[in-house]
Amino acid sequence: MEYFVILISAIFVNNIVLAKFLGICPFMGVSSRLETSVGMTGAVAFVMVLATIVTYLLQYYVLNPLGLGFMQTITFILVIAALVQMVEIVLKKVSPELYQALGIFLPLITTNCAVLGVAILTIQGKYNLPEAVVFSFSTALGFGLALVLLSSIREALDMVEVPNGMKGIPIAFVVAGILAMAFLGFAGLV
Amino acid sequence: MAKKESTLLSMFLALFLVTLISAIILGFVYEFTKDAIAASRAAKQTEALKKVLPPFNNNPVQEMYKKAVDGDTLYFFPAREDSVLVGIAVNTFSPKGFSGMIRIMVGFLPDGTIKDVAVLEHKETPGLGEKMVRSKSNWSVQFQGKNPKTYRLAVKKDGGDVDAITASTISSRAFCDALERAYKNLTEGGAK
Amino acid sequence: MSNTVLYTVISLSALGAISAVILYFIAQKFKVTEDPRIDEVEDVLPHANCGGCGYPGCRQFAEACVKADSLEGLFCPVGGNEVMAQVAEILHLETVEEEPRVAVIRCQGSFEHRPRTSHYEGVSTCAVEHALYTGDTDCPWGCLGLGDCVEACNFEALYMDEKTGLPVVIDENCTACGACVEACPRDIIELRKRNKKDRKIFVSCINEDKGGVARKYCSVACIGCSKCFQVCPFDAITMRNNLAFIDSDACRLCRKCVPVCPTHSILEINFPAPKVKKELVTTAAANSSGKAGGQTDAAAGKNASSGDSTEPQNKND
Amino acid sequence: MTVQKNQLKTFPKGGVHPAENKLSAGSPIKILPLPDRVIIPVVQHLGAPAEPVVQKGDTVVAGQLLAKSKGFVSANIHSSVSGKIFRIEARFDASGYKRLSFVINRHEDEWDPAIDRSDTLHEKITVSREEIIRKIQEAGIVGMGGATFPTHIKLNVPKGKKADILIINGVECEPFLTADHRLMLEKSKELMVGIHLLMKALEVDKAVIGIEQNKPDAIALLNGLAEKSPGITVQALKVKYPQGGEKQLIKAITGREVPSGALPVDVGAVVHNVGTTLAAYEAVQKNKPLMERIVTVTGKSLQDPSNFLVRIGTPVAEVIEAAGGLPDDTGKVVLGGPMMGKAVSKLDIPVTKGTSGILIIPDSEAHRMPVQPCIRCAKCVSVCPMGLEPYLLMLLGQHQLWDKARQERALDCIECGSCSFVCPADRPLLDYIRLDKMRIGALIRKEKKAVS
Amino acid sequence: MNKLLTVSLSPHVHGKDSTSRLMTGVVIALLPAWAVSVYFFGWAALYLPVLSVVFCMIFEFLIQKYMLKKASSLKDGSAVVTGLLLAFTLPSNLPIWILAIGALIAIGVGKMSFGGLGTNPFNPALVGRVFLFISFPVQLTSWPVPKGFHTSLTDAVTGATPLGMLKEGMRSGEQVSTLLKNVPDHMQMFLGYMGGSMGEVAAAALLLGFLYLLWKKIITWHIPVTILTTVFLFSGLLWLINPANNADPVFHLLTGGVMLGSIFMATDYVTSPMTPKGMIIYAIGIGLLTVIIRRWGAYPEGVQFAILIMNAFVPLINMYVKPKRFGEVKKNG
Amino acid sequence: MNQWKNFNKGLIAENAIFVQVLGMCPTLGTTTSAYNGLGMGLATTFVLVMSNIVVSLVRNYIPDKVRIPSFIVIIASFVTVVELTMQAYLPSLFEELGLFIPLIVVNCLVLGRAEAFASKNTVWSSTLDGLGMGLGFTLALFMLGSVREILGSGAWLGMKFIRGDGMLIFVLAPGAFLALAYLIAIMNKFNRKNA
Ligand SMILES: Cc1cc2nc3c(=O)[nH]c(=O)nc-3n(C[C@H](O)[C@H](O)[C@H](O)COP(=O)(O)O)c2cc1C
Ligand SMILES: Cc1cc2nc3c(=O)[nH]c(=O)nc-3n(C[C@H](O)[C@H](O)[C@H](O)COP(=O)(O)O)c2cc1C
Ligand SMILES: Cc1cc2nc3c(=O)[nH]c(=O)nc-3n(C[C@H](O)[C@H](O)[C@H](O)COP(=O)(O)O)c2cc1C
Ligand SMILES: Cc1cc2nc3c(=O)[nH]c(=O)nc-3n(C[C@H](O)[C@H](O)[C@H](O)CO)c2cc1C
Ligand code: SF4
Ligand code: SF4
Ligand code: SF4
Ligand code: SF4
Ligand code: FES
Repeated sequence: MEYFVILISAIFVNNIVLAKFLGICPFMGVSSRLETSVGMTGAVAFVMVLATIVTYLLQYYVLNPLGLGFMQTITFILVIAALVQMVEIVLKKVSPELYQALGIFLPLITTNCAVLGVAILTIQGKYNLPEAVVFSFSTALGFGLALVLLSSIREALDMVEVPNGMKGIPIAFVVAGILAMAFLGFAGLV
Repeated sequence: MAKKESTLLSMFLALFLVTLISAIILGFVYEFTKDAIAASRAAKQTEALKKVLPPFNNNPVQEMYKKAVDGDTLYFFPAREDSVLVGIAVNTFSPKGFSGMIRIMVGFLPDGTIKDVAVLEHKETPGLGEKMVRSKSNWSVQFQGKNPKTYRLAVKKDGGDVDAITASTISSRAFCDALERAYKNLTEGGAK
Repeated sequence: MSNTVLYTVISLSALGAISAVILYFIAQKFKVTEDPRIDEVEDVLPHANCGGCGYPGCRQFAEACVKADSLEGLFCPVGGNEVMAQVAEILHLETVEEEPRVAVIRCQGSFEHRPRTSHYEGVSTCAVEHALYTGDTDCPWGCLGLGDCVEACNFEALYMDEKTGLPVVIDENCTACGACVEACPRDIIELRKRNKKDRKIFVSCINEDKGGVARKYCSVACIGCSKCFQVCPFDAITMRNNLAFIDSDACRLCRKCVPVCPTHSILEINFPAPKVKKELVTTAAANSSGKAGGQTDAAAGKNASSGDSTEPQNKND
Repeated sequence: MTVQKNQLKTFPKGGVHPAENKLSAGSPIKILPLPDRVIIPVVQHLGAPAEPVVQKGDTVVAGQLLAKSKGFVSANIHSSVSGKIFRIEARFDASGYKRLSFVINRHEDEWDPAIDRSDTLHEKITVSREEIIRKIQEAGIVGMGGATFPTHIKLNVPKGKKADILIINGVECEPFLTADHRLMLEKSKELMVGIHLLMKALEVDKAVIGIEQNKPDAIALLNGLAEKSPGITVQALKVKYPQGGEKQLIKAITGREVPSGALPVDVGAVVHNVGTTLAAYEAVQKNKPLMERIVTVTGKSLQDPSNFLVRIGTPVAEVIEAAGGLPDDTGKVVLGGPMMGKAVSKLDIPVTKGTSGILIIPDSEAHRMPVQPCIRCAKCVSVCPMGLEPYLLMLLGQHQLWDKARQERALDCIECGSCSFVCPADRPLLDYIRLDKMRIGALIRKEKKAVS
Repeated sequence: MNKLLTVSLSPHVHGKDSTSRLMTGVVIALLPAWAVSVYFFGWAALYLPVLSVVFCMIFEFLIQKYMLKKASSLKDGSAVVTGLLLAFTLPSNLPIWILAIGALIAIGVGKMSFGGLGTNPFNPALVGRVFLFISFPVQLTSWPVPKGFHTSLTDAVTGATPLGMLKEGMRSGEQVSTLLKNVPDHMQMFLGYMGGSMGEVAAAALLLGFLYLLWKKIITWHIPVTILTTVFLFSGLLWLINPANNADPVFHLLTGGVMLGSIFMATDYVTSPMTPKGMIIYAIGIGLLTVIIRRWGAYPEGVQFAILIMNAFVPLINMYVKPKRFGEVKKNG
Repeated sequence: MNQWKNFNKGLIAENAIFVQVLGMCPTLGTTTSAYNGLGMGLATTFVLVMSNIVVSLVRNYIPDKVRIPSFIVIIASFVTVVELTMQAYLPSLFEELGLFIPLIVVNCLVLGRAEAFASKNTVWSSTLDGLGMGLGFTLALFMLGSVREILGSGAWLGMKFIRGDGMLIFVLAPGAFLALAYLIAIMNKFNRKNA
């Protein structure tokens, strides 16, 4: 498969949040401010690519030879959890501001289904390793795109009077819904 | 809450033990369900075979043979009743679906007439292309009893005889494409 | 036991063990030496992030407390002494007790007492109106009534009284964070000592104009006649720039000054009304004429009372 | 030199064109009958109040110094009438607050003998540069274009900077106002001398009089005179508000852009209003301090819109009386033009050095429309001559995000009001921008204090 | 004088513009296109837009009154514009109940959920239209063929829009150049003689409306002109590279919703950027996306998606594309 | 009383979806019909309860630094159990729920509860908490699934009540977001009134 096709598909057509419903919690959680959403995108991209590489190797060099396909979930998530924890520890040291900003969402990257989802999808999609890297990276970009758009819109909405009942999460979901609708326009591109 | 100190040993032990216990449990659960899973997988295939073929009493899976076409593989399942060939089911595919690959099991009678079709795998849009699945709509019934020799396997828009699923010409086209591929390869020397 | 189970056990527990070891070493290598007490202190703070302490938010205040050698000058007005005691305990420092305070509005110029002389139109903020001119009335000191203070309050301790056009403090909500004091362009709001049962006596006016001038535009202005000053047995009252000021630390709530004020400028709040019967008539009158003005302790229902029956004397110059 | 359409200059970005309504353009300057009592505040300029040098009960003559400038940015105050000082007390003035003022009961009209009251034109400039500035300072001249910034400070170009062009602001872009227009027509010769004086004071050899195209008579007249005066030219300008704004005028005439936070001299230009220029002439050549000025009294419902020569300190009510009296349906009285003028709450306040006009607005037009939601039409953005985003500054003001407003350069706003004027949703944009500016000012003061 | 003087900050005069005047201007600018539509599609094209407007106003009124409990803002006329534009993007043979759902979504989801006029990040009419497009793909893609004024709802013949024919043909592997022989010629398309939604067919009438909007200074040229230019250049480039597989640029300009979208929908104040520079970026985005979706996407037409997608970018554009400040000091370092 | 609260709060007051907005992915991804919602909800509930129990049992023996990995492994084990069992005995449902079954592991709700509650409370409280939260989650999923099925397919629990199709968008991603948005808004209103 061409890398370009993977890229377009993962960012626009099969956007991880808007079409595949993965990673919604951080999508909603950190999208109230643009700044944090950019940081989150970086963190997710980093973890996602790293996790994909490790799980890829694990799948093809440990699980498959041993016939342990059913262990996919548990091994993958263990690897991801450990990875995220490492990132967290390192980040706290290297960039305390970013650590403060991402707050509780760093540990939540562990439970960001997008990371595990991508790891599993990579295997299901039968990508080879370079493709898997491109795929996971562009998925993260897609996540970032959706996140940045949503957060910029939410910041703009902070300035206007959103009806009480709709404030916060509901209106964010409405925006996400309309975004998802608009992104359907990319259908068929690949 | 008394927090456990994070020392190398305690960390190592805790995680090691947790994984060890999990592994043991999982291993056994896997052993226990392995056969059931295999059975249900096999059941799905024979289910599909039974659906698209006239009654048979051999095991078509055992007699299965493959043919590599268009970058993928077709699987042929000859069905016999008392060693008489009563039909051949083809596990066929089309990559032209609205959202990618579609796999269909299609059963042909020995004269090439389609007995029935069953969708094995697809990613089409719920409510649109998904209607090719029998449980969702009766659309695919139209193929029953049609012989591709006379019946043009193409949607009406393209000059064929097939009524497309409304608003899902693409899926319908892919469906026809899959059937056409099965038929062509079957007649081109697949048939015995 | 089948191979699968064996492989499962080996691979998974190996993975677990490896993860544990790697994590351990990373944790060692990148150990962060953040003072854990910051978190602890932050935990006991009220998380109002109101800035009343002088820091942008609770966390910054917590950091400041941890860094400081003594808690002097560090006070969270929202949490009050209770919270500061907790903070002190965490940090093993002495608390510095602060007198509990509460906001009071030093203006009684309700619609009735201050005739309107023009009509302001534009954004409803005191700051803007203040910059433009004296306001709807000719009093350049008094409340503009557009509620910047109410807006500034994070604790719903202020509201605008529709009838008088003046803000009212709800004593029990007030944390004395000082946001309203900061917000008022006319410096009308003061933080005063709370006293027992929130009792207070103060001059509800900040007008420094000469008596004759002040009288022209407001009937309840302090005219600087010094009567209260003379009558005060504890020297709690000072006169400056035609204005009386009662020092809340020196005032012993004797209430001698209240009745002598010819313009009812001195308010007593949360005192029981001793001579209820006798005063019934005047109380009603006083109340409706906004005597209790901006000062009614609405929630408590204990209205400012009315201890004063002297009729305003017309003392024109 | 004739004016050709394609020679019209203007500033490139933004601006509006409100209905001009120059009702009093054809009415020659009349001398207002002397008031019986004048009120002369000690601050009529930008800067520190002047310090009284006379006392209650003193008798003064017109042109006598009442208060001496105190501090660097300040200006002298002179009596505009002869009479007795009745009181020195706080009186309401145009600021909306009470300010220390001299209340003088007029008696006759006796002038300081040093003042040359004749009509003769003194064209010959005999004094030195320093002398010009000194005389202007003594005369208490302040910018009469509205900002009332003491003129002598502007003439004293700071060391290291060099002005190369004097721009005379005859734009009068505000609707209704015609004081400068009439002045240019009736005092053109004096004006030319004044320009030479200012040129000499600034040591520049080039002066440009900027006049908007809707005053063709003034353009023609001054053009004729300018042809005979080396160094002076007249520049016709397209009619566009706020062309008279200093930065806009400099941009229109010279193409130079005064950087944010900088002064006009930083780009070598100094701008003076025609009224200021005339006052400079009178001060230097005739020894006359700034004690009277031309005031336009106008309004659609006013009987007799006119231009008056008014003594400083005359109560506004009397000026209105002379133009036919206050109409019954008056809803608002504005000192200055409708775009930048200040609404006042009472009419017994005095005319001061900066009062260019008195505008009477009928009640039917005096009120604002209900505020509607911003439809983000971007009209405010497109008319802002300073390239700001008024809608955003207002939102930031409403949400009290002063830091952000500062980043968005709220302080650059010249308060021209174009944004509020144009907003289809009737939003009080400028009100909030002023709030932004006030709060940012407070922030800056706080910062400065923290630093020191 | 016994009346109190009013005191307020300057300015003390106000221009003539008001929200409702602007909205009325848009409605007037839409009239020519409406007239052409009635001429080609018959009575349905007359009453469906009216109904759409009525639905929009009713929903806005009800939501405001009973859910938001705010004063009604019907007077500002924005619901009228939304209603009209919604109808204009729909086929004239649409069942009325679908129209009603569209109006509910446009007003309820697209506009009032965010707080009403001026708050919505997405174009309400397009939210309504795309919602319908995805919900009712069958009804939304059967286009009546223009027959003339006598056509009624019942005897309308459906066919494909020129873009639809193109996409369909390309799917079945035909050459674009041969396909183009079957579509109306450019002049016919310019005048509106083709299948399509009610308001989009007549480029000529829409351009007339554009001129009116420009004349009345309701919109500026930036967005429409940039979109049209981008579409023209990009599709022209593709066409030059491979004329056999791409339609000519004029075809792209005249068909589908490009005209309606660029003149009336992309220019919606609320959902477009605030500065000329920003508008141009936004418009280039719309132009590119439109052609990309038309050429490579699943749908024959891409304008509606392109505008919605770019709507989402508007806050970012507003944040980072600032007007040229007067006297900007260049910071070095 | 107190224990009842542990159970009760998860249903409405602290409902994972409507109030805490956790576990959104399966919520949106699997609720194309009421039946799927129910299935997913119950599967999650099972994992939630079991992992809560085990976590609260071992909570005192796990060092801080490996807390999350350990909890995750525990959760993952139960998920794999569900996965295998479902594959074996409910293959059709398994197919419908697809990727989302393994993703129960990362459902923020499950780990969130383990972290926030089970790691600090007794076994019995944790069980009730898990059960309450799980049932609340199931309830929400069921509601969302119902709404989407009714609007999107004109059917409920597979029973069709209109001819033809519903509003297709509700079967697709945008409709899921929109339906959830308004459900949360309504629940907010409801909760506020009750509070
Ligand atoms: C969200 C969405 C999903 C779609 N899924 C399918 C699909 O699964 N199969 C299909 O053939 N077309 C699908 N379409 C395509 C449209 O229905 C489109 O009308 C189709 O390309 C051609 O329509 P026709 O069949 O009426 O010619 C989908 C459209 C949308 C909006
Ligand atoms: C928006 C705006 C409009 C102005 N319009 C005029 C005007 O029409 N005529 C004028 O002389 N000054 C006008 N000014 C004042 C000038 O900026 C400047 O202060 C004046 O020309 C300087 O001359 P002065 O110091 O002699 O007053 C305006 C200022 C602003 C901010
Ligand atoms: C603090 C201060 C210092 C100034 N110094 C000078 C100066 O040195 N030279 C000068 O030409 N103008 C000076 N100005 C005047 C301004 O440039 C400007 O002419 C005045 O504010 C009126 O302009 P406006 O009417 O356009 O607002 C100064 C103004 C201020 C506020
Ligand atoms: C030039 C112009 C274009 C408009 N275009 C649209 C439009 O495309 N869709 C719409 O719903 N409303 C449109 N409106 C109306 C209004 O701006 C819109 O309803 C707001 O988005 C509602 O907040 C338009 C208004 C104007 C002035
Ligand atoms: S007390 Fe001050 S801030 Fe409050 S309403 Fe009065 S003037 Fe405004
Ligand atoms: S008695 Fe009243 S008026 Fe007199 S000084 Fe005291 S407070 Fe002011
Ligand atoms: S923001 Fe300031 S400078 Fe810009 S138009 Fe408004 S008032 Fe004028
Ligand atoms: S002119 Fe008014 S409505 Fe238009 S963008 Fe500016 S503030 Fe908003
Ligand atoms: S369930 Fe929380 S991120 Fe997916």
